[in-house]
Amino acid sequence: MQKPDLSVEIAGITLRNPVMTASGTFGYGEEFSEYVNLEAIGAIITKGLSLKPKAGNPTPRIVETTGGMLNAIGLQNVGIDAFVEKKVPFLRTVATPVIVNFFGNTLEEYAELAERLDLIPEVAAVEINISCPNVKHGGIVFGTDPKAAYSVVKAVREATIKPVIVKLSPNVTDIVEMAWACADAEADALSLINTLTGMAIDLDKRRPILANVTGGLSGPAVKPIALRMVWQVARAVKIPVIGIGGIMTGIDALEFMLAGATAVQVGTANFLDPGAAGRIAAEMERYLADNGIADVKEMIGALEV
Amino acid sequence: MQKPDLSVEIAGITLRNPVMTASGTFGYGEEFSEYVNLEAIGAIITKGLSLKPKAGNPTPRIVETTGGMLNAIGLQNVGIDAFVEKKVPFLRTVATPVIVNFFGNTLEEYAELAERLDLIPEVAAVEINISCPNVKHGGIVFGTDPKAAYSVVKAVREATIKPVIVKLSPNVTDIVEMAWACADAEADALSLINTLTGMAIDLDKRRPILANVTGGLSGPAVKPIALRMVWQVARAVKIPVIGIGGIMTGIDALEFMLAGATAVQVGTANFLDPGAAGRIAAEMERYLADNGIADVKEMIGALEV
Amino acid sequence: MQFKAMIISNHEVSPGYFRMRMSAPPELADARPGQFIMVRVRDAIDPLLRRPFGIFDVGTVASEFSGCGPQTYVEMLYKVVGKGTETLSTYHHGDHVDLLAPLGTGFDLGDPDEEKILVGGGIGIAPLYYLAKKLVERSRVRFFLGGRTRDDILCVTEFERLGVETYVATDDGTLGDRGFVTDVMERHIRGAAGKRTIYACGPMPMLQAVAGIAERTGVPCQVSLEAYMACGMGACLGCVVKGKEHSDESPDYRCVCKDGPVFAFDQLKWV
Amino acid sequence: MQFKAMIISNHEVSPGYFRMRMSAPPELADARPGQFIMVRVRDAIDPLLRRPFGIFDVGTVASEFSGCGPQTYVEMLYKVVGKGTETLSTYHHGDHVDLLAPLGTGFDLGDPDEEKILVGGGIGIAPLYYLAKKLVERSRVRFFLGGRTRDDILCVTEFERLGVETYVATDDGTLGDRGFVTDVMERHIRGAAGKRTIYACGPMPMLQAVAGIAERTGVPCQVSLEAYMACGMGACLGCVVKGKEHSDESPDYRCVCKDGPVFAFDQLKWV
Ligand SMILES: Cc1cc2nc3c(=O)[nH]c(=O)nc-3n(C[C@H](O)[C@H](O)[C@H](O)COP(=O)(O)OP(=O)(O)OC[C@H]3O[C@@H](n4cnc5c(N)ncnc54)[C@H](O)[C@@H]3O)c2cc1C
Ligand SMILES: Cc1cc2nc3c(=O)[nH]c(=O)nc-3n(C[C@H](O)[C@H](O)[C@H](O)COP(=O)(O)OP(=O)(O)OC[C@H]3O[C@@H](n4cnc5c(N)ncnc54)[C@H](O)[C@@H]3O)c2cc1C
Ligand SMILES: Cc1cc2nc3c(=O)[nH]c(=O)nc-3n(C[C@H](O)[C@H](O)[C@H](O)COP(=O)(O)O)c2cc1C
Ligand SMILES: Cc1cc2nc3c(=O)[nH]c(=O)nc-3n(C[C@H](O)[C@H](O)[C@H](O)COP(=O)(O)O)c2cc1C
Ligand code: FES
Ligand code: FES
Repeated sequence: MQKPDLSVEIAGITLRNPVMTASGTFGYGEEFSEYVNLEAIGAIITKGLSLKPKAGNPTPRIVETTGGMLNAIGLQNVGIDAFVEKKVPFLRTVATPVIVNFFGNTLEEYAELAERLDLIPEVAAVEINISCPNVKHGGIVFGTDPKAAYSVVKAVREATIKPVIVKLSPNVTDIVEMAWACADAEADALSLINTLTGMAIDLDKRRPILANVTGGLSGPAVKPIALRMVWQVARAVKIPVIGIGGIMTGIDALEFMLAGATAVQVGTANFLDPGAAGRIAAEMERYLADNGIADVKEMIGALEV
Repeated sequence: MQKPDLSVEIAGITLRNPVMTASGTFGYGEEFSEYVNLEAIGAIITKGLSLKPKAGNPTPRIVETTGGMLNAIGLQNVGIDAFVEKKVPFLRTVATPVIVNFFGNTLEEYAELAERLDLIPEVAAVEINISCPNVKHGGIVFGTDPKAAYSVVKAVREATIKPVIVKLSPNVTDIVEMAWACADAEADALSLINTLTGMAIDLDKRRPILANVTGGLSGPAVKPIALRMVWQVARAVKIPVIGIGGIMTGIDALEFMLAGATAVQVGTANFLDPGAAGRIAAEMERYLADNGIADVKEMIGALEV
Repeated sequence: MQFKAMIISNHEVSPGYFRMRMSAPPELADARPGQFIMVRVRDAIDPLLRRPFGIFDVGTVASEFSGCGPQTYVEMLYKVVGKGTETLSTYHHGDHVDLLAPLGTGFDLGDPDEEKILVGGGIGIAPLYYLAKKLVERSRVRFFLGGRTRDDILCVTEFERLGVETYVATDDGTLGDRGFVTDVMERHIRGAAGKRTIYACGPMPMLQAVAGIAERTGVPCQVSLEAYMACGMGACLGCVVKGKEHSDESPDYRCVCKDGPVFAFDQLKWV
Repeated sequence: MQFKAMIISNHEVSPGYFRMRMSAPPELADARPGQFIMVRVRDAIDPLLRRPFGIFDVGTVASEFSGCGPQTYVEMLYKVVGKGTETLSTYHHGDHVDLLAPLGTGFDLGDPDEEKILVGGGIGIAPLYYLAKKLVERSRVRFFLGGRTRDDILCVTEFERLGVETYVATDDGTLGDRGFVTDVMERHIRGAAGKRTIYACGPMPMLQAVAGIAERTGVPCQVSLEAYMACGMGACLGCVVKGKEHSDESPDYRCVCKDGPVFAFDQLKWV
C-alpha cells in the first residue's frame, strides 16, 4: 500500500499532517528544534502574543495534578515588536506554517494586534485566545459570553485577511452557543479546548500552590471533556474544528478526528516528550497504514453514534 | 494530646466526621458493609432515587480514562417504593445519618418525591440532584440554569422540613451564580461537584465507548476543578458547602476543607478501595493529631490567599 | 474479602498469556468455581479501577521440608490486552497486589450423574479449570477449547491431567480441528445420549452460539460473562446485562458482578 | 539530548537519599558542572511531568577485563520527597528511564588562582560534587556542607577524596558544628585573605543567607536554583525567577531551566 495521505486543510492552509503544537507549550518553535524535526509537524502555534510585552504571574506558576497540570503563566510574552525582531527570523527558515496565537485586554487591542500580524508574511494564520477578561467591560471574560466573543472575533475579522482561528474556552455551560457566535462572526476555524480553571492547595502551608491561586488544567485528565466538546461543536458548525486537550498519542489524535476535528494540537505532551508532535504524526500514519486507510481525511467526523 | 474532634455540623445534622459517601458510588450502604465499618463514616448518601423505578442506560456504562472514569449509568434505581421496602430496613440498623439523593423530570416530581421522603424517619436529609433535564421545559437542564435551579429547590424546600442539600453541576460558566440561586431558594447546604460531561471513543470500532455517547467524568482527574469551584462557592455563600471530586486521601479531604468545605463526599475512591471512606476519615484524624490541631472545624476555609 | 496478596509466580504460558499465583488467606480455599477477583494493579492512580479476573485455581500448599505452615494461593490466567494486564505481566515473585475476592456467585455444579460439557474460547477457559477440577470429582467432563490460532490454546495438558477429555479447534486449523469450537461441541452433543449441562466462557459471539445450541438441543447451559466493572459488588450498576424479561418499559437489568458473572443462559436476553 | 538510559546502580546513601548511575551517550561526558537532567520517571501518565535533577557526576568507564567498549555514565543524587522520587528509588540495575540532558547553563569555573568556596545544604550538594571535581584540577576548594541532622550530610568522603577541605554543620549538632553552615562559611571568609568565589546550592533560606554574605563581603557568588518545571527548555515559562531589574511595571523574568539553573547572585532579585 502507498503511504497514507496525512494532509488536511484548515481555513485555506494546507498542513502536511494534522498535528500542530499548542500555544504556550512549544515556545516559538526554536526551543524544540533539537528534539523534533519542525518540518515533520503540521503547524507551529506560537506562545500567546500581546501588543506590549507582558510580565505574567508571580511564581509558582505550574503544578502537576493527577493526569494533568495546572498553569498560571499569566500570558507572559515578548510583545509584538520583539516577536517580529527576535522570533520571526528563525521561523522564516522553517518550512512549516506558523500560526500566531494572540490576545488583548480590549476589543481595540485585539484589532490592533490583528492588523500588525496581517502585515507579517511569515504568519500563515492567527488564533485568537478569547479566554481573557475584557478590562473595559468590568472584566467579563470574552470567552464565556457569546456576545463578547462575537464582537472580538468580528473586530479581528475586519482587521486581517489572514485566516482567523478562534480558540474556545471550555469553562462554559454551552460550548455550542460560543461556537455559533464565533462562526457567525466569520471565524474560519475553531480550536478547542483551552484549559479548564482549577486549583491546587498545599495542605501544610495552607496556601494555594499557584501564586495566582487558580490556573488552567491541561493534559490527559481533560481529554474526555475536550473530546465531548469537539464532538458537540463539530456537529453544530460548518467551519473546521481543531481538537485540543490531553492528546498524547496518535490514537488520541485520531479519536479527536473521528469526533469531527480536521486537525489537532498537542500541548502538555510536549513537556513529557519534546518529540511528541512528530511522534504523534508518525503514529497516525502507522495506524492508517495498518488499517488500510488511504487518507486521514476519511477519519474526520467518521464516528458512528 | 487528645484525639482531635472530627465532628462537623451540616444543616443541623451532626456528623461524627466530615467524610460521606457520594451518591451512586456506594449503593445503599449494605453492599459495602463487609469492607468498611459503616459506623465509622460521617454519612451515607444513597444512589439517586426517583419516584418510579428507572431502567438506566444501555451498556457499556463505564469506562476508565486517565486519572478518572466516565459513567453513564442513567440514574438506574429501584424507585421510592422499593427503597422504602427493601433498602430502608438495613439502613435503620446503622447508626450513621442517611442522606437520600434524588431527582425528577419535572418540578412536580421533585416536590412529590420530597414529600414522600419527608415521611421517612430514617432519612436525615435530602440531597437534590439538579443535573437532570426538565422534560416539561424542552429538556433544559435544571442544574445549568439559575432560574430553573431556584424553582426546583424552592419546590423541594416547601415539600419537606428535612434539611435540603443541593448538589451542583460543574458544567456551567458561573458556579457562583448557581450557588446563589440555590441559597436564595433556602437550601440548607450545597454539595459540589457532580460529574463533568465527557466522552471516550473506541478508535477501531469508530464508536463512542459508552452506549450513551457521553458520560460523567469523576475521579482524581477532576479534583483541581472541584477544588476551585468549592473555593469560589464557599466564599460566596453563607450556607455550608460539601466538597466532592476526586478525593482519594485524607490530605485531599483536608484540602477541600481549607478551600471552604464543611464536609466532603468520596465517590470514585470507593471503587479502588471499598474501605476508602473509613480510611480517609482515619487519615484526617492522623494529620490533625500530627499537627496538633484539636478540631477539624479549624480547617474550614482556613486557606490563606 | 480484601487482602494484600504476594505474587508467588507469574509466567508466560503462551505468547501474551500469563499465569499468576498469589498468596491468599485460608478462607479463599472455599471459593466456588466461576467466582472472580478484582485486582488493584498498582497502589497508585493509573490504572485507576480494579481489573476483574476469573479464579483459575485455588489451593493450599504446605512444604514438607521447610516446615512452613500451609499457604493458600489463588491463581489467575490472563491475557495482556491493555495497560492493567501489561503492568501485571511485569510483576515478579515478591511483588504485591491488593485483591478483592471471592466475588460473584459462581457455577452451579448441578447433578453429578450427568455429563459436563465445558466450552472455552481463548482466555475464556480461565474460570473453567477450577470448575473442571471440582466437576471431575463426581462427573464425566468433556472440554471443548477454541481459539483463533494455536497460541490461543492454553493449558490443554492441565485439563487432561485432571482426566478431562479435551477437544481443540482453531479458526486457522493450526491446532486441532479447523473451525468453530461450538460446531465441534454441537456435533458431539447431537451424537450423544443421556443428560448433560454446558458450562461456557468466552467471547460474546461464542456465547451466543452456545446459547443457540442450548436452545435448540434443550441442554441446560451456564455462561460466564464479562462486563466493564467499577465496584465489583453490585453498587455502581456499571456492569449490568439484560435479563430475560428486559424491555425498555419494564427493565430487568442484572449485575454481572453480583448476580453473575455466571448466569443460566435462559435467564438472559440474547439480543 | 534525549535518550533512554539504563540504570546501572541505584542505592541508598543515607536514609531517604539515593545515588543513581545511568548509562549515557559519550557526548554527555562533556556536560558542564551545574547543568541538570530531566527524568521521565515512568513511561506512563503518572507521574506526568519530568523531574529535574542536578548532575552529580559524569564519567566514562571501560572494563579492562570484559573487553567492553567505554561506557559513559551520568549520576544523580536525590532525596525521596514525593511520588516521582519514590518511584525512582524502587528501580534496579537494568531498568530504563528516558532522559533529557544536559540542560541549562552550569557554573562558571572562573579564575583558577582564587580559592573556591562551595556551600551545600542537604540535597543541595548534588551539583557541587561534579563542580568540585572540575575545580580541584586547578584551584584550592573548600566545601561547607550543612543539613538538619547527620542523616542529611551526604558524601563527605567523596568530596574529601577529591582533596577538598570539608566543613560540616548540622542544625542539631549531630555531626560537625551545631548551627548554620552559612555562619561557619562566613567566619571562614572573614578570617581569610585573597580572592575567592562562592558556589552555593540548597534551600532558599540558605541561598538568601549566602547572597547576604556575598553582598556584605563583596565576594562573587553563583547560586544554583530550583523551580517547578514543565519543559526544561525555556518554552513554557513555568520556572521563571525574578531578575535584578524586575519590577511589576518592567518585568525581568529569567528561566531557571534555560538561563540558569546557575545565576550570579547579583543578577537576581532577592525578595
Ligand atoms: C468477571 C470477569 C472475569 C474476567 N476474567 C478474566 C480472566 O480470567 N482472564 C483474563 O485475561 N481476562 C479476564 N477478564 C477480562 C479482564 O478483566 C480484562 O481483560 C482486563 O480488565 C483488561 O484490563 P487492561 O487494563 O489490560 O485493559 P484496558 O483496555 O486498558 O482496560 C481499560 C478498562 O476497560 C476494562 N476492560 C477492558 N477489557 C475488558 C473486558 N474484557 N472485560 C471487562 N472489562 C474490561 C478494564 O477493566 C479497564 O477498566 C474478565 C472480566 C470479567 C468482567
Ligand atoms: C534544576 C533542578 C535541579 C534539581 N536537582 C536535584 C537533585 O540533584 N537532587 C534532588 O533530590 N532534587 C533535585 N531537585 C528537586 C527535584 O526536582 C524534586 O525533588 C523532584 O522533582 C520531586 O519530585 P517528586 O515527584 O518526588 O515530588 P512531588 O512533590 O510529588 O512532585 C510534584 C511536582 O512538583 C515538582 N517539585 C517538587 N519539588 C520540587 C523541587 N524542589 N524543585 C522543583 N520541582 C519540584 C515535581 O517536579 C513535580 O512536578 C532539583 C530541582 C531543579 C529544578
Ligand atoms: C504552560 C502552558 C501555557 C499555555 N499558554 C497558552 C497561551 O499562551 N495561549 C493559549 O491560547 N493557550 C495556552 N495554553 C493552552 C494550550 O494551548 C492548550 O489549549 C491546553 O494546554 C490543552 O491542551 P493539552 O491538554 O494538550 O495541553 C497553555 C497551556 C500550558 C500547559
Ligand atoms: C458510577 C457513578 C454513579 C453516580 N451516580 C450518581 C447519582 O445517582 N446521583 C448523583 O447526584 N451523583 C452521582 N454520581 C456522582 C458522584 O456522586 C460524585 O459527585 C462524582 O463522582 C464526583 O466525585 P468523585 O470524583 O469522588 O467520584 C455518580 C458517580 C459515579 C462514578
Ligand atoms: S461493577 Fe459495580 S455493580 Fe457491578
Ligand atoms: S521549565 Fe519550561 S521554561 Fe523553564
